Amino acid sequence: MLTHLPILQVIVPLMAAPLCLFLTRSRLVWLFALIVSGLAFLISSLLLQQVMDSGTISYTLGGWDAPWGIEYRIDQLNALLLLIISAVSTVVLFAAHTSIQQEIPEDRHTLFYILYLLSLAGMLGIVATADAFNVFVFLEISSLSAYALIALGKDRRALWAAYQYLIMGTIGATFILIGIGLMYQMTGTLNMYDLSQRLPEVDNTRTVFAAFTFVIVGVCLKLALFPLHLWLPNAYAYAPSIVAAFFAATATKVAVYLLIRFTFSIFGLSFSFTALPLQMLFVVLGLMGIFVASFAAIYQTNVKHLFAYSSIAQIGYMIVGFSVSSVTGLMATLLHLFNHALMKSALFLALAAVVYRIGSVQLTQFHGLGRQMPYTMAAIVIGGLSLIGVPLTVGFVSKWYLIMATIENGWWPVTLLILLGSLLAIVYVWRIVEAAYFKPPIAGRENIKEAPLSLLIPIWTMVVANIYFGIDTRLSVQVAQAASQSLFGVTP
Amino acid sequence: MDISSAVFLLIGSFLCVSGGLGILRFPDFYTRMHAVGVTETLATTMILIGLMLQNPDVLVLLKLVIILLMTLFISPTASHALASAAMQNKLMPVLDKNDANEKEASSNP
Amino acid sequence: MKDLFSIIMLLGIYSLLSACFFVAMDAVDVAFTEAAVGAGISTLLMLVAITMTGREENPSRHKPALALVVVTITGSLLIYGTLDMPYFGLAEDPVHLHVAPRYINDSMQEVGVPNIVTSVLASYRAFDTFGEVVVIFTAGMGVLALLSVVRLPRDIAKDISKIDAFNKCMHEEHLILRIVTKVLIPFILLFALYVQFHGDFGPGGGFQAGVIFAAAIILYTMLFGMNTARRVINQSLIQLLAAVGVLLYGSVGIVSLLNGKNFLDYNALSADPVAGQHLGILLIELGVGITVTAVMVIIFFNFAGRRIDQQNKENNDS
Amino acid sequence: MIIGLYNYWIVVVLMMIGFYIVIAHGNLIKKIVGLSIFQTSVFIFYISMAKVDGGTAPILAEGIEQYSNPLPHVLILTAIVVGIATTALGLALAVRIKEAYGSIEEEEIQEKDNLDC
Amino acid sequence: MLIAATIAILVVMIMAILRTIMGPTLYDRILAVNMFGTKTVLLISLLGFLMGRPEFLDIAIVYALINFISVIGVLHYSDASIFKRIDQQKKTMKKNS
Repeated sequence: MLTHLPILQVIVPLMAAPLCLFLTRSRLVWLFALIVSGLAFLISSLLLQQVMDSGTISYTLGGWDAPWGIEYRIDQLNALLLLIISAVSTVVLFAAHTSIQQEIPEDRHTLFYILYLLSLAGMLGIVATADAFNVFVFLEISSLSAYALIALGKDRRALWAAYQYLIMGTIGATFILIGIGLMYQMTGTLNMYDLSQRLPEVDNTRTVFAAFTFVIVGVCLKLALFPLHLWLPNAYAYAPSIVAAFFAATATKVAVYLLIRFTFSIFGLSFSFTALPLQMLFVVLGLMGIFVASFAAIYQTNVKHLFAYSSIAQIGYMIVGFSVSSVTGLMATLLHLFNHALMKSALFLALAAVVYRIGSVQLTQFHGLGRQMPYTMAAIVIGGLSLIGVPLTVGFVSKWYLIMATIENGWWPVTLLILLGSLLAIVYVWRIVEAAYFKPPIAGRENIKEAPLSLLIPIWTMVVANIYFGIDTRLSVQVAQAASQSLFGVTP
Repeated sequence: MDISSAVFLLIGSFLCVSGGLGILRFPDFYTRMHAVGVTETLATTMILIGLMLQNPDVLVLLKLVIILLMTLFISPTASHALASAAMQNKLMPVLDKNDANEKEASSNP
Repeated sequence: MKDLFSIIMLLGIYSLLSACFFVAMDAVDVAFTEAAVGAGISTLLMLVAITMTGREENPSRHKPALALVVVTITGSLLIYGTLDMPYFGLAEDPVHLHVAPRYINDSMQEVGVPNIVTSVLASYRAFDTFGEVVVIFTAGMGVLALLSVVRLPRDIAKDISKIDAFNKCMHEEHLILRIVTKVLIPFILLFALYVQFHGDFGPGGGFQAGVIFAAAIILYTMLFGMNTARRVINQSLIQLLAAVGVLLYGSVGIVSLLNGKNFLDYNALSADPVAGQHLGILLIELGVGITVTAVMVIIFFNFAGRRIDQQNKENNDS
Repeated sequence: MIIGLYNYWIVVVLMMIGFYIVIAHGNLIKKIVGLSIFQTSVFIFYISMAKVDGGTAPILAEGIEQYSNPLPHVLILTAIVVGIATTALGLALAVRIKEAYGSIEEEEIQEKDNLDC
Repeated sequence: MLIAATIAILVVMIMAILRTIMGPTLYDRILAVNMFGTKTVLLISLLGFLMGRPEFLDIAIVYALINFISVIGVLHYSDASIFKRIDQQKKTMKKNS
């Protein structure tokens, strides 16, 4: 069965989703989904181990060889992504049962878990596949379920946010489809590896240039890169808390993965960074993203909005690391991918706990919560410190590598701007701390209790992971380095 | 055989075009409906018979017959439903010529 | 044009026209699907939706300037991209030289199905099709999550009494429509079955058959009323059917896994490879058909059910 | 060049019409109509690249040498399904938005949201 | 002759589209769309013969079916529904009982 791990990774949650319909009770469905997600986590850890030991795994679906059939290809990069997604999903699902009791009507619970599993399977499928068109199909599975999940939010603005996301997401997906079509037209193949072999022959044509632009723009729409980010804040802020936690930690990461995959593996490094002034463009957009989003975050009164804007800023860091286009830079991006997933899932889960107790995430409602919900607030503080990049948290590790990469390249101004961006993070995190610890509790709400254990356990799992991977960086750095080196074709 | 097929096709095309002219030129809904309803069934029949005479194999012939039967079934039914819907919602036929011009002018901004 | 109704009519025409184009371009399977989906189901769904959202577009305020700029940039980029494209229709385009020749030349020996589109869809790229079924399933679940109305047993009892009243007046109204439909529906269902199982030899297959099947049910629902249809087709049963289709597809893959072959490798299903392929394609097409029918019916019922629910609320208010 | 590429240019124009409707219009249903046009045009683009002059539909029959390329057909079959799925979900959202806001015009909805804040 | 018939049908299709755009009433549009659908059925059948592979007439059958269903659907869901009368009758029946 070990040889079938790549397909099992995707097929287990995919097949589990329809099975949920046969289970009737909400609790039972939750347990089942949790087990499935745990299984996916187990498979992804086994896969990572296999890949680290023996290199890239290829798995042909239906027994047809690669350019004719669909192939799954797991290298260090996907293995890392698979691990992040399935781990976050499992931890978040653990909290789901308690959290959705208050946020989603009873009769929608089963549907919630089905859509959640489908979304998980979609993301895993995007990451695992080595076929350009298969990416599109699974992209749509994950996005369609995402739209529906976001629309399950209580507030009516959730519907509007989901609709905007649907329009933007579909435009993005259609752009990707056009790009894939143009690539196919020039090469006659859809397999990623095959494409990377055949594209260099035609890469001075205008068609390939257009294909590249369309794919990049499409991915950037999904990625919420700075000028295309407008759908993201509302989508995260009004979705059910659990959904926000899951997507904040994974959805944009998948898009970053696609960006890396398309630029590095398919179009190839030399084409990607010469055809367009991509490097310049991405540095500027990334930095602008960091600053605009951080400033926007400072002025938010809704804490979910605040963290959503902070997500856009963090994507800016990833893009800067990506555009340095050196082994260290890419490594910083991958590390930040991993670390940001840890931070954001911890933070949004903590917000889920706040919603569970007081039903709102307005900053003014946070007054005095530092004493009333000490553990939850402590988690938010540690997550916030991690966002800033304080030593001993994961945030520090990735910022460190990012700064190393820019210095290596001699981009001093960029280094300075990154540090400045971190200062902005201090401001918005401080606003929460101030509200939670230095303001008296709101009158009439003295008897707010700490969140239940079923929420605290996942929150603190993530917080501990934040600290653990901030101190013991061996695993994350090793994998990120291996992945980055293999993408640059450097043999260690 | 070929000639007969050609004749049928020609008649069918002619009926089609006259139906099309009718839908464009006639003054109000009911007359347009009349033009289409009358020509459509016959035109379809003619063209399909023309195709049947092209000498295809049995399965194709069978399918053409099915299409023919379905059109004969469906198009009058659809016309009937449409006309009765229009009638029930008090869309009045235009009765004299001045009326027609006025109506076109008023409802065609 | 401000009237959404006519816009949707024109969209239907656009869809029919593009389907004609697909036929002219030799893509018969695609034309089949586009006709059933674009002109049929999607137009119907839009119509139901606008009865709930209102027909008129607000005439004010577009933001044409920015949009025009974006569209012009995108369009000129595409035109720029077309300049180096291989010319249309030449047999020596790269598209026709690399992967496709194997499908055209060898699929008969390897899969044994004359319709190459079916053999690519259901065997070479079967996993894409699995993804497609899951997409449809996702859409069904999404629509359920968004639109489903909780029906209390009290409502259902009321509905049953309504049906009886309805049956009485039914014979007086729309006699022609109802009788024609009654005659047609068995033929439509039969035709759907033909499309389902003839997909190996001609255009057609599970997806198209599923849509036709669903169209027949929708036709019935429109003419005989939601309540009658609800009595015939159980809501929770149809949801389970949607799941069954996906599971059937997936379990074909699981069986090949258990037999030691790769996922969806039909050669594992039988000692003779071609027989195995045949069996596999038959089963997965069946799975596709079941899911598509079920999901289309779910989507339509939920839209229409929501509409009836809204009307009832309005009636109660007034 | 004109004869070789005109087909693609028309497709581009169609795509851009759809795309323009999506971004310029404020009515939610109309946006979905635009999206549908946009996607259908992309399908046409895929199908036109599959055509071979003198070829016929890729269903094997005796005495036919030249077939059109079946692979884009397969891809588009999948894409059509994705398209209808998106349309259905988008319409469902529009219906819910109408219920919640009482309007399906983008600007009115945003005004109402601003009032809420 | 096949070509001539095809051209004739294309011309009629254009006329139908014009009528759909011009309106003026809803029913004109429905009528034009219905006519367009019937002509599409014919066009597809003709195209099959023109291309020398008439075995794909299944598509034409589907078109005929879909055309019928969409006309019924349009009538059902247009503002001026033919089914309104039934609803009203039902209401009066309820009142009476």
